[in-house]
Amino acid sequence: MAKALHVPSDAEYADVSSQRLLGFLFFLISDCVIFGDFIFSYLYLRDVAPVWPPPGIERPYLYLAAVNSMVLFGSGATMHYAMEGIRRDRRRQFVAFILATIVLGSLFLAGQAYEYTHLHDTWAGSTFGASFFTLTGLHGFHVLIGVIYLITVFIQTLRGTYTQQRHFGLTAATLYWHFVDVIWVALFFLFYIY
Amino acid sequence: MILLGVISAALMYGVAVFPVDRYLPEASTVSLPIDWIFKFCAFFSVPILVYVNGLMLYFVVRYRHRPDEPMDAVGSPIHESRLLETVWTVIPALLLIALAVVSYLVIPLYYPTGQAAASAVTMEAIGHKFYFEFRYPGLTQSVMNEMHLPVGVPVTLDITSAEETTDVATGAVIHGFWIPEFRLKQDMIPGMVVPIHFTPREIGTFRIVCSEFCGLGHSHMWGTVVVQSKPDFDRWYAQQVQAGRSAAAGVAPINLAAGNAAAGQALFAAKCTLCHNAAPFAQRKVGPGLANLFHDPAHPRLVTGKPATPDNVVDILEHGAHGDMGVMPNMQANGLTAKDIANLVAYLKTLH
Amino acid sequence: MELNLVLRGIALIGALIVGATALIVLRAEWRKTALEDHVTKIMMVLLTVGCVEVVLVALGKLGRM
Amino acid sequence: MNEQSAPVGTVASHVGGHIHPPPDSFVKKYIFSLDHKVIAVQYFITGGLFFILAGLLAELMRAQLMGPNNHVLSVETYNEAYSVHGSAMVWLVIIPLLTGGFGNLVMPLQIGARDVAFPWLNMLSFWLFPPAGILLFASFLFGAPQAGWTEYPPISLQMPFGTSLWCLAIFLIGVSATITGLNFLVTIVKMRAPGMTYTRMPLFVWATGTTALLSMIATANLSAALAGLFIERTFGVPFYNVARGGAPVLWQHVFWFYSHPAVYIMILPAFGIVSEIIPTFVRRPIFGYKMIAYSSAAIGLLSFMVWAHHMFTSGLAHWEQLLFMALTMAIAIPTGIKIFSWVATLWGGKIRLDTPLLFVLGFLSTFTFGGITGIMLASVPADIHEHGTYFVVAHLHYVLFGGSVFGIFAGLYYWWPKMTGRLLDERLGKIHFWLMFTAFNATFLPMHWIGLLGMPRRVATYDPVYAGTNEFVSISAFVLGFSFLIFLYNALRSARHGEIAGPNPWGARTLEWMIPSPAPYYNFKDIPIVLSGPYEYGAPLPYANIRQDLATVPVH
Repeated sequence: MAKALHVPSDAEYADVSSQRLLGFLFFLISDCVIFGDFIFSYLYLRDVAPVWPPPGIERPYLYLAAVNSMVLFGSGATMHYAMEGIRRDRRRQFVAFILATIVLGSLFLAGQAYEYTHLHDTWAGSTFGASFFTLTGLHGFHVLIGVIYLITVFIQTLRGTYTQQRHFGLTAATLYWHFVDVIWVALFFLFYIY
Repeated sequence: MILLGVISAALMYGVAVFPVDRYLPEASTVSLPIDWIFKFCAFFSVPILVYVNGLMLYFVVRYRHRPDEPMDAVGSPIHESRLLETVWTVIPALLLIALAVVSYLVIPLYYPTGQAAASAVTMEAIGHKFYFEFRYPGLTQSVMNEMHLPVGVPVTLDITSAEETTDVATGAVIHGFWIPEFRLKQDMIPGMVVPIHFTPREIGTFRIVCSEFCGLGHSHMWGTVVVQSKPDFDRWYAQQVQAGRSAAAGVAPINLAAGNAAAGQALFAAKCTLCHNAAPFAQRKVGPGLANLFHDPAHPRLVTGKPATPDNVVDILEHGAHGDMGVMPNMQANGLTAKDIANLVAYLKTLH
Repeated sequence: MELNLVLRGIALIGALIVGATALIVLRAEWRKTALEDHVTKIMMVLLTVGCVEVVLVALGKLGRM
Repeated sequence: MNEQSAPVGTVASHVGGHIHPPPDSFVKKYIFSLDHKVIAVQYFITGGLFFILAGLLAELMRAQLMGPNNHVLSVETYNEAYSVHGSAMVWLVIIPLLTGGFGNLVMPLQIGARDVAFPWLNMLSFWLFPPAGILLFASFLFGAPQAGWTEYPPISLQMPFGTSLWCLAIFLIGVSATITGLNFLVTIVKMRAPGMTYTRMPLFVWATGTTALLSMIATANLSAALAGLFIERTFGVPFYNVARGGAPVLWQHVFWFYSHPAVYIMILPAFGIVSEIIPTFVRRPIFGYKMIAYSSAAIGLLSFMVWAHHMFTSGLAHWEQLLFMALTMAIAIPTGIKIFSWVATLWGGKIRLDTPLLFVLGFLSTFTFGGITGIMLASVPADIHEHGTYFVVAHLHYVLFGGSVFGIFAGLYYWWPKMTGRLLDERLGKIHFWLMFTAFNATFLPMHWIGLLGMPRRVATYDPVYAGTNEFVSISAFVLGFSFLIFLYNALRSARHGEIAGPNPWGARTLEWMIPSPAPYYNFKDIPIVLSGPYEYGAPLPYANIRQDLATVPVH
């Protein structure tokens, strides 16, 4: 029982964090592979199709997606400053920026929902729809998880779980959020530009 | 070492002179270089196998821990030898490069590239569940399961799979088109046409085997390729042209009254049981059970939507049908004659 | 078509701001060497690429309708 | 708890030094255990059960193939049997036994750690595995998959609900393997004992590390591919169905992009086991440590670039065929280096021909043969003839059975004392080996021949010209099945009658033998400090913080 109450020393915390950080990065790599698989599928199906997008399929509305991308990229920047707030022990900066991140993330999801409901194509409708909805849906799911994750670490921070020295949970959340952003860079290119 | 060398040399000689043709005829022009590559691999594999196994056994015996040696005796402390390691990296690498180069030279031989392809006859081979269809230039009808080719004439075969229906459950599948005696194989992939190129060089009848799992009938999906002399082939081709004309004019009449139920039962066992049980409707395989075909109040209509009468069953046997369970091949695909159909219907009538 | 212009304007201004921020962050992070800092650098570079995409789309140079 | 004294000096803050509290209830100790050694045993038992089930399926198949036009099984059941046999052997037997079993049992001990980096994830990985197996075998109730372990669409889209269960089962296994890979990789990178540089790691750790990387990346891809197949089957989302614009060959790409690395996931740990056993029983340093270690890494890297060699008859472009042929031949070179190095290690040793080494020699013989036929399959024109035939069936069994399964048995005989504290019976072990080795070759060698002559794979019946050979193969397969009963008897017998092993019965020098057998839950009382490589037979032990009086002499 004494073990369970053991408070790790700073050195132990650093060791465990370094393990967890590496593990978390490996998780992101394998997540990246999952996106990579569906991106490969998209490019392959596009390559074998005689015309693209398939006849009768409209592409989603470009400029809404551009604004939405901007919203998501902006949340990446705010998340970075929230993290800086913790690192420099500026609580109010942290609170302001993480709330901004959560709001921007939710806005992105709302924009995505609007786009989904106004598209004529469906998931099972065509090969374009298959790739589009699978990839953006998977990404949207990641954003949703990310928003929940951010809310969780926000509450944890308010309760004092994380400090200037010990904040691995926040580091992981930040990396995850950046990862979600960066995946969108690729998806935006593939579905709206390429 | 010397003993192993002798064994290797003997086996290598054996590989080099091995008469492949006696066991599996080399019946197409490309079969020769392909067998050569196989022999090339086998030839250089022999010393590797002999030395790995032989040295292993020799070392185990020669360097065994003998009872009179102390328990803590240890072996040679040598860790590595640059020279040896270089040798066994470089030699296999060179052999592999040689193999890659040879393979590279052979690949174009069985794909229609360059001049050879220009002079070739182009045909189509289409995989169905579970038979092969062949289309010849100038023939109005397809030839099922039995491909005829003239010896010595280059052929380009466009290989694909039939898209039977657009429905997922019964739709197209991948088959494999393999003629072992030709050493040729190409998957028959729906939505893709892949040409292969070859020239038959021996007269004879060879097997066509489906080499890619395609469903219940896969194990039985066999065809034949008949390689004939040019005059024989021309005679066969003329018959086909004639048959095509008469098919266009109308099929030979089927005399149902002359049907023999016993002959029909044998035929059913040979040709139909792969997909149909002689049991009630619900005991389906690929298609329904056929026991109460003409007397089933629950299923008064056939897959074509017509009433279950002998004439309408004949229609399905002749022309095949596309249904929600699968595809019923037509009489050419099933290899049925007009008389066979009469016998089958007579047999089906006896089932209750 | 009004809507198009409004959205393009928002996207352009937003992306320029975010892109500039990402570059500033990148510069600030550049000398740090911990594992997560390296990852942050990569992420910021890619974020900048994303902002360039959006800017070009807003200017009408890229993108498919 | 007194034994768990505070570790000393610099070691205290080392990440390998952390330890979870001792298990205090039956459930925590044996069921939801966090201890890597208990989890390893759980993998062995579960994987062993699936091995028996999948093996019975194989025997049923051979019964059907005793003669042409047999009716032991219906065509459907036969198709289901080989599909589930293949899937189960790959995903429920070989991968879990080698990675989950041996990786868990041996790797943390060999790097001098007290557990893996994330014990809780390790437990989760294991507990994803039995449900996956149950799902896979439950698919028989709903019409099991029939299109083989590769489940090529479009045929797999046309099969009953069992194929969806197959997708779910393999998806779970995929998640489990990805987590294990991630976990092991962090463990190896972060938790090695002080002084254990990468070039002082035992070769099994090299192999496990490479495997972990492959599992992590390739298996994530498999999960995505399976998700694609599942949503296409369930919701009609068009990826692979031609009629809807999909491409069946796409599945072949994404599937083999996993499944070729998976071949190395299945063989690299066996390479590792072989590299451990050979120096122990030959009593001399392994020949070419660095070449063996780096060739593992090279194989790992190259294995991601060779997947399309399974698709030479799928209508690839010519440049793709050439590229993949060249890369496939390149991967043969590091594999060859390993084999030659192992044979060279035998030179000049003091060889003790105990059962583990016997299995390793069997491995060398059969795996070399499988490697050679692999090169024949790598050459595009030769593969055109051999693809999809019994030649391939023979080749893959020479590699996966003659390679991985021989490796598994070698490892079991070798580490059994570490796992249970008791030795397996030598005489029974030797009988097991000779019977298994002979029956194995009698079963699979003739398959090369009938495959070349024209017998395709995945058929429930065949041209009667192959009847004689098939009958011989079937009888050999039954003998092969029987040989495992000897092992089963030996294993059960050892629980009561097995000789007490002591910490180091074979006189080996890697760290797992420096502690009692079976290992206590905290593994190392003090975290050892490593001073040099593990295979210096004849030199003093290269460890500090370890009891120096432990014998490194074989006890018999």
